[in-house]
Amino acid sequence: MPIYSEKVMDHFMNPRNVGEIENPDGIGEVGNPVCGDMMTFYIKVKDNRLEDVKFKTFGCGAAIAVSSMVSEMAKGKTLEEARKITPQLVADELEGLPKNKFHCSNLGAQALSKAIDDYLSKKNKGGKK
Amino acid sequence: MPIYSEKVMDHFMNPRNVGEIENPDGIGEVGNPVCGDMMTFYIKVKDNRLEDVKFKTFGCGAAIAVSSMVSEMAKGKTLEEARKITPQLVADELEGLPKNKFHCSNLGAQALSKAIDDYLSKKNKGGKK
Amino acid sequence: MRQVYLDNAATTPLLPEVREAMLPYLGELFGNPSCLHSWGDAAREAVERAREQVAQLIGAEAEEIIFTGSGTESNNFAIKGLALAQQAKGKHVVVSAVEHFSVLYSARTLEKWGFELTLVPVDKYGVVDPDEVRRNLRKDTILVSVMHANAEVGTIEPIEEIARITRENGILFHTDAVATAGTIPVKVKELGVDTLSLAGNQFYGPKGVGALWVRKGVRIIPLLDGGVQEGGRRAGTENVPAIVGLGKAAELARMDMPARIKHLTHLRDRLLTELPRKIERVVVTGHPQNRLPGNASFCVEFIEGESMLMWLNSQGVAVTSGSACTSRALKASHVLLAMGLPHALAQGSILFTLGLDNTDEDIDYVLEVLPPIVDRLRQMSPLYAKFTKAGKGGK
Amino acid sequence: MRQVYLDNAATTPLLPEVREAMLPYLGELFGNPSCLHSWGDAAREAVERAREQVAQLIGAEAEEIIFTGSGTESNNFAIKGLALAQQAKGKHVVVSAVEHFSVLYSARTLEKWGFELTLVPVDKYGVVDPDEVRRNLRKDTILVSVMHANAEVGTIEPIEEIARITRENGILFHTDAVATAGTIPVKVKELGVDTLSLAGNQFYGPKGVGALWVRKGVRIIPLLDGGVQEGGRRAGTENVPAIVGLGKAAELARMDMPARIKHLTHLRDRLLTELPRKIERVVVTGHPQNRLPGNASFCVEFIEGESMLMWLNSQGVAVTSGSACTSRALKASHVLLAMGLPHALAQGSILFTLGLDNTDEDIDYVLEVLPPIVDRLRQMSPLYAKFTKAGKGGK
Ligand SMILES: Cc1ncc(COP(=O)(O)O)c(C=O)c1O
Ligand SMILES: Cc1ncc(COP(=O)(O)O)c(C=O)c1O
Repeated sequence: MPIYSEKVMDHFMNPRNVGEIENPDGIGEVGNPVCGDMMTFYIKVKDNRLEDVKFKTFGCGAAIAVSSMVSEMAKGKTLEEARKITPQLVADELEGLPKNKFHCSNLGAQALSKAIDDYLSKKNKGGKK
Repeated sequence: MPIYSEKVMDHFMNPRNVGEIENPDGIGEVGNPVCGDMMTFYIKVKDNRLEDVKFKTFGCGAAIAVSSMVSEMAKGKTLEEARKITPQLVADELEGLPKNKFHCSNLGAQALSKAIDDYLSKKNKGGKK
Repeated sequence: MRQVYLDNAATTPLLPEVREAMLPYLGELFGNPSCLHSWGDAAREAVERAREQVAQLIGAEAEEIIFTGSGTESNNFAIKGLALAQQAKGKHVVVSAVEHFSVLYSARTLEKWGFELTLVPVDKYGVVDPDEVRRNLRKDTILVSVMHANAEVGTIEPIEEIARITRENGILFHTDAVATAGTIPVKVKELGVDTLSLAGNQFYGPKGVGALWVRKGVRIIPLLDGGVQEGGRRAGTENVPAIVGLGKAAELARMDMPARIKHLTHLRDRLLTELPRKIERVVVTGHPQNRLPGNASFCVEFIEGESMLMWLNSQGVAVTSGSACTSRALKASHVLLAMGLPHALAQGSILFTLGLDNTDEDIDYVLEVLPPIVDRLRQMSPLYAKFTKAGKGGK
Repeated sequence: MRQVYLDNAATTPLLPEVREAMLPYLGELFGNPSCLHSWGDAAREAVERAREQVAQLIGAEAEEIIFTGSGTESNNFAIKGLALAQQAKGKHVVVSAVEHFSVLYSARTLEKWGFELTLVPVDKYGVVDPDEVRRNLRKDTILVSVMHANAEVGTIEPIEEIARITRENGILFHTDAVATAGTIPVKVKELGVDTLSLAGNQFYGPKGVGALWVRKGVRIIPLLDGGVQEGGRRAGTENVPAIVGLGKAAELARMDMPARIKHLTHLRDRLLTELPRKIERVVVTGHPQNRLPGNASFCVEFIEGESMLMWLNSQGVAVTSGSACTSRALKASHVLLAMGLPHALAQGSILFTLGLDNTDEDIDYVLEVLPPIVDRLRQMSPLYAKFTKAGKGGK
């Protein structure tokens, strides 16, 4: 009985969208080494849609799988749709997470949200795009 | 690893000198049902020697074996010699007793001693023999 | 010589199926369930399966089962852990006078920690009167513990009725079901208790493992501090093979229980009725009907239990006298004394506890070998001498 | 795929000889050692033989050995039992900051019971400075506990020196030797301690059994109340098969120890020297020389331990990260933090603990599969990205 579902293991071992985006439209960083997990999300926005999403993650298997899953779920969505990716939805898509790892799905959704915030604040300031 | 030595088991299963003596010269009773063991020793004295020793015992394996051993050790001894049968000597003759059964060897020596006391006090009173 | 094991209350042999279930975990599948690699995964899976099996036996949820190292540990855990968790509410604890030492002395330890203890008496059959429990409850009573059945005299206690009273009063109720779980039906919801102990070696499972069922939501302070095993409530590397064995034993017990009860009850009833016919002045101890299916307990007048036990052993028959096996105290059983038996009679206790392997021939054999042993011992008993002198039967 | 078990600190497999020794006690010889009949006699004999074997392993008297259900239980028993027995004398307890949770949280429980606790720090290798212990002693200090070796970083502590200080001050000293007994020489007289814990599953014996050695004359309050098993100091039916297995494992460990140490040290030293050559920015944790023969522990910069563990597992290699196996807390190991490692580095902990079955080929395999895993994880690590951007090696 592995602690992780097959889906989690798949996303952990073959994470989608790993990397950075050059000149991203938004960056979201959450976590710190004290709590054990750190995620950085990079987004590219076009016509209010997440054209590209990438991430870098320092953390446990769940943290990596969550990052991958969030990136996959977010890609192609409008910003409003992307905001609706809740930790529970992420965990469900991953076919469950161990109780003590649930906070990772929080982090994933937060990081994405922060990247969107970052994009919006830059847009408001700079009027770019 | 039985709790009792072979010697104890032998005296327990084939106790020597079980019974009562009719018109004994002395009787010694010790113990009570609360403490778990009761012994009654009967002695017949001739020329200051224990001509016969018999006992009845209610109690555990050790109590019965001790009674048997004491009776055997006492028989034929002078009263003074019989007084020297200490609990330790009885235990040694039995090739040891479990720690929590050592008190039985006390009881055996006491019962014999009491029977001798009884004989002596009767003698002093009645001047008989 | 015939070998007849009639001491199943002390411990039972492993069923072959139980041993088979355990063996892989003494071999290849040796992992530690807390570990995150494949060895750990296999061990964790085994432990969680066992938890399901134990839960099913007593009609509980798997997550309510905490594995421990013995029935004794389960009882210590329950009594101390519940009392410590509740001490802000009150410091009065009520237990029956016939509890197993692991409950009784845990409660005595609570006294040393500043709790107050009330022992509830029993009647001559060893039954706790629920009204007695009620009368002993106080404003500051936080815990009641009454065993489901007493292993020494077989008496089954009115747990449901007592639970109704504790529930009405908002007081936690622990029951020691070590003698009943896996032997007779034990359903936590029907019993209405809050915590319940059981042990593997009482129903053909392994030694070194027990469980405490804790109703969801009931707070308990751990007895063993350390790692987060068992949901943080019982630290220490899990004894995986034993837990697997307990699970298997629970599954088998659940399936075979009616047949087992029938078999044991038949043999027990033969002993209960035939032994007193063969030997004069023998009394049955415990409740005449409402008793464990495998328990036939007696007191034989004028002689002492251990000497009977030793003689029977020399004839290949294994029995216990009083609580000899756990106390080795030289005193008469606290259970028999609580039932009002005089000391001398209580000393003559002898306990036959039947197992699945026993046959009618075993009973025949006991009925054949015991009477001459009793005779022999009575011949050397000063109490018997007094009795016969006083005019046999004249009593 | 190659299967390489490198998590022997979590638990070891049973040696075949140990399993063989246990099997009869899972079969015919199922008796309860407290019983006075032949079944009990056989079980008692087995337990007492095991007691001798364990005593010999640590140079003690058999009667000083108390069998328990785990290393955790032994530590809880020692810390709580010694403190409670001494509380009239004082209520101050001193333990090292790197103790196993079973010691640490037992000491925390003592705080709840009104005791005061001082944690003694360690240096960067995890070594307790005896002078630090001395400085922390008070008039009312009644107990000091420092582990013999830390299983997580392998560091062996200067127990003899600390014992000299506690003895001078008339203070009891417990050592947790769960990681050392059966692995390196442990002689209670040389160590000079008052109590010492050990556990079977650390040296190819069974789970579900441990022991506490208590120097003759030292008073300790039982953790488990009940029957008079283990001289009245640890109640509950003895786990006979496991105790027999522990005894056998102790005997084998005593005889084979030099050869085992040689084998393990060789493999360990290969890992300690070759891994840092294969992977940049890896640090060895624990003492460079004075460490357990089978312990090779590291922190790998920029990545997290569990993800390495999971990847290694997919390649058939079982390891542990930090104290993952007993804590599953998501925080960095308290041991590494106490040694002064920054959180991020401590998160990258990876622990190889070698066993008798491991070979040079196992080490070759690990050295082959781990570097690409580290690479892969670093490629997705934001910390590694920052490091490389800041100018690799420029640090
Ligand atoms: C009713 C009851 N409770 C608890 C126990 C304790 O079990 P153990 O000695 O296996 O820990 C027993 C043992 O026979 C028992 O009969
Ligand atoms: C040093 C030390 N003490 C105590 C323990 C506790 O052992 P267990 O979990 O088997 O009870 C361990 C476990 O690995 C340990 O390494």
